[in-house]
Amino acid sequence: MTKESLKTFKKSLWVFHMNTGSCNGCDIEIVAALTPRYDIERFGMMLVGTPRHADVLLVTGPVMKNMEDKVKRVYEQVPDPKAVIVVGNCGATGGVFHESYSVAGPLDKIIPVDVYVPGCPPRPEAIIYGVAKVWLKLEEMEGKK
Amino acid sequence: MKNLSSEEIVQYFNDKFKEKIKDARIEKRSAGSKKKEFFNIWFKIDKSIFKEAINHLCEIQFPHFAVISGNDIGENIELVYHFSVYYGVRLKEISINISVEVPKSNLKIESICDIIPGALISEREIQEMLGVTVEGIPDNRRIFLIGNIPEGVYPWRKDEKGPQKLVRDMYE
Amino acid sequence: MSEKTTYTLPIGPIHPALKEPVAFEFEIEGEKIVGVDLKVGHVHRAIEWIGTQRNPIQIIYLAERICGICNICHPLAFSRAVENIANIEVPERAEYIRTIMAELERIHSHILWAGVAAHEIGFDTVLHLSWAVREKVLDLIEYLTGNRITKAVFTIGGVRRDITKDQYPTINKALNYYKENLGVLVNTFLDDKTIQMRSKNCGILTEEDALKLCAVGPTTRASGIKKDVRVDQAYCAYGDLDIKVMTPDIVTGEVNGDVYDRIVVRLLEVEQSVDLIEQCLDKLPSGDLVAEPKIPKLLATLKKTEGEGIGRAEAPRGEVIHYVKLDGKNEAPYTWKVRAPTYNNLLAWIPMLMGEQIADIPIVAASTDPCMSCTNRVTVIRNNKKEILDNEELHRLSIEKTRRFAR
Amino acid sequence: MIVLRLIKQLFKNPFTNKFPAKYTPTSMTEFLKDVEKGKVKMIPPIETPPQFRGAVAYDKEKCIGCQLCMRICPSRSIEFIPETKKIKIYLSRCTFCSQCVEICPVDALSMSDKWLLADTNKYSKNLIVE
Repeated sequence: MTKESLKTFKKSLWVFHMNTGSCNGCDIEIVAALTPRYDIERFGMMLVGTPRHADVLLVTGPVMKNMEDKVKRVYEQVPDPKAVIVVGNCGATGGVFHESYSVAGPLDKIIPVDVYVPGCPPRPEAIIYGVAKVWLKLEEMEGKK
Repeated sequence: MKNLSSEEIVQYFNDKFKEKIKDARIEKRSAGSKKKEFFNIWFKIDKSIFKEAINHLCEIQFPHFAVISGNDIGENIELVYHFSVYYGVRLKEISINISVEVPKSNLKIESICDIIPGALISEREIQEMLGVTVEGIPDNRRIFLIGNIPEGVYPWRKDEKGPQKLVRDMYE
Repeated sequence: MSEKTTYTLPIGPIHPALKEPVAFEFEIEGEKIVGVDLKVGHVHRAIEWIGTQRNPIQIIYLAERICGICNICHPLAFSRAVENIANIEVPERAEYIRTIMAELERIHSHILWAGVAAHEIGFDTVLHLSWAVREKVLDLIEYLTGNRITKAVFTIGGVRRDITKDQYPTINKALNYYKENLGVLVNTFLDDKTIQMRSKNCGILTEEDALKLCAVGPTTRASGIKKDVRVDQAYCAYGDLDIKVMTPDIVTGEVNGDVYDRIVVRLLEVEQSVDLIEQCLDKLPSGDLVAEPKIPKLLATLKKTEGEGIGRAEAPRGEVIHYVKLDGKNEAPYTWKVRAPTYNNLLAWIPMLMGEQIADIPIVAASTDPCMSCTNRVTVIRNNKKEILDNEELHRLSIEKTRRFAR
Repeated sequence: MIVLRLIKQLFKNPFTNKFPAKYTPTSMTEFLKDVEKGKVKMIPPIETPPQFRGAVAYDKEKCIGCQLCMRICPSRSIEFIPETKKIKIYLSRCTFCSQCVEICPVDALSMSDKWLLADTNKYSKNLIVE
């Protein structure tokens, strides 16, 4: 193995997608990123069914009050090194739901967030670009080790 | 029974319930370039004949029940039941909206689940959103608000029982 | 085995759709479901309440985000309700453009659903096939409105974007693409042995149940009830168009009300939508786009208006109805009530799921198109020991059943 | 039948748009640095149509501070700065509906086609338009 490749994040990124109350707009764009037109799976990324297999937590939607503890629990279940992406503006800041009585707050008040993908919903390629940014972070963490 | 026009439906109700129908209004709208028309009927009825009126409506045709909406109008709470009849016939559908007022001192309304079982979710919703007690409801658990907001707060109310104090400012 | 014991099996609650996220609690007897209970409301976003804090123009964009997939029908129903109250006449051209947008959305939503349904029975090839076909309509939507998903073309009293003559070639190209390529999809779904085996006689909803439980949309039409707002009521341009209710007997000659029939209805509707868009483009009248182009003036008028009204529209999943009350004092509506289609289809799940096997849960639940499958997490309680069955496991069970059939 | 389709597939261009690179780069950090320097080229994303709704662009000179855009913004993403009588738009709150663009009486706002906005800070400079 060359020194160069040591710097790369060695695993394929596996992603756990969690919906905390979004309108489905972002969710279908995430699925669209997996399907032939954008095909994110060519980078070895895939959606997995449980957080314990995942490297990246992908969250969509504002966090509802009764999803608050579930998000925390899922975040703790993701093994280190991990990263969190928020897709869509309502997860980042509340967006159109900003004065709702059942929203617990933007995601970064609840768990640490690494990358924000603004858009309502973002195009699939914007999500791919967001994943690339997460890649940077994971590589950085790998480099420090 | 043959298909009634919207005037005939209003007449049909007026004949049966007379002054218990407080108000009946036909809203006529049209759309498209051929200006085809459609009708919405709005009834305001007295609480005492509520169940009977629904039964009476079922005699025209088994209606499609849409939803119950609720208004908090000060002393009373107004519940609006949305139905439609004559669906399936090209451009003949008529929407019927029956509103009934319930005083806040005695927030009770009869359940219509025995006539239209599909009304269950909507009745559970008005129970928790407005604090109206639906008598004879087959299932009286909360539905949308479990875990989100405490009991005793009714989001559709405009008075002190509203959810205003639960709002968090997200933009600090 | 004389004594039968039943077990409880909760599914959910992470369900992404609208305000109807749902958790099921099943009572099972071996593999057979004998009892179903529903829990909804985990992702209740209080949209109706937020609406009473904002002005009608802001609500349009809020209504769009009730559901990311049916984001044409909600603003449409809301603006129709407000137009009915304030007596605003929508220009003819705007009515036609609204119709075109609504039908484009139906195409994209039904094809999306077809992919999800195929995924639920473990037929992932078809998922990718149908989503690849779907991209074309998204491109068209983006070309016409500027956004892929949330179109933001509606406003009270009209539409915000025109369809001009020089856009026709692109639209026609996309429609022709669908005429050519839908055949592949339809053949895959209707003739494939595996799909037939999994979907025929599965999740049956009888006509009586559909009527009593007030089901809407393709769910009720597959059971033989002719209920379609586009046909029943002259809204937008539908009064001028040649349209009929799609029921499964057009293709199969009989109505069973099973999952297969629901697939048939949806595919028929996609074909119908392509046809409707062409009719609209032919007849597209000239004229204004909006009744009142100055938004501050419109808001001032609405502030003075008093009254209540309803607006209805046919979403891909069924009828949407919005009730709005304006009090004539505030800019924000006094009351706003939204009824999304899945709201009424929830109860229809119970008779559908009764007597089916656990492996059929995903496809039956998905067959009403509850915006997404709600089978995220399953706990099976066997002999007082909790075994967690997750989404994957349930999905695997479903795939295994397909494989058994395929053999 | 299926063989025919397979043979056809061989000669067709793949349907996938290979953004940002055909294969996983050896190091994503290096790759993005190289792109910035112009050494390698990203495969471009699918083209946006005309009138695409991307990030809002703001012409500060034209703005007269009438605050109409704030009144109709559905997500309160526009902030008014009283000292300068100008506005500040937070893209991480925006819903990209372009209603503010339409209501602006002096055309100070417009929709750009910038949409690759992912960032590590939601209030970073890239995501605030002023």
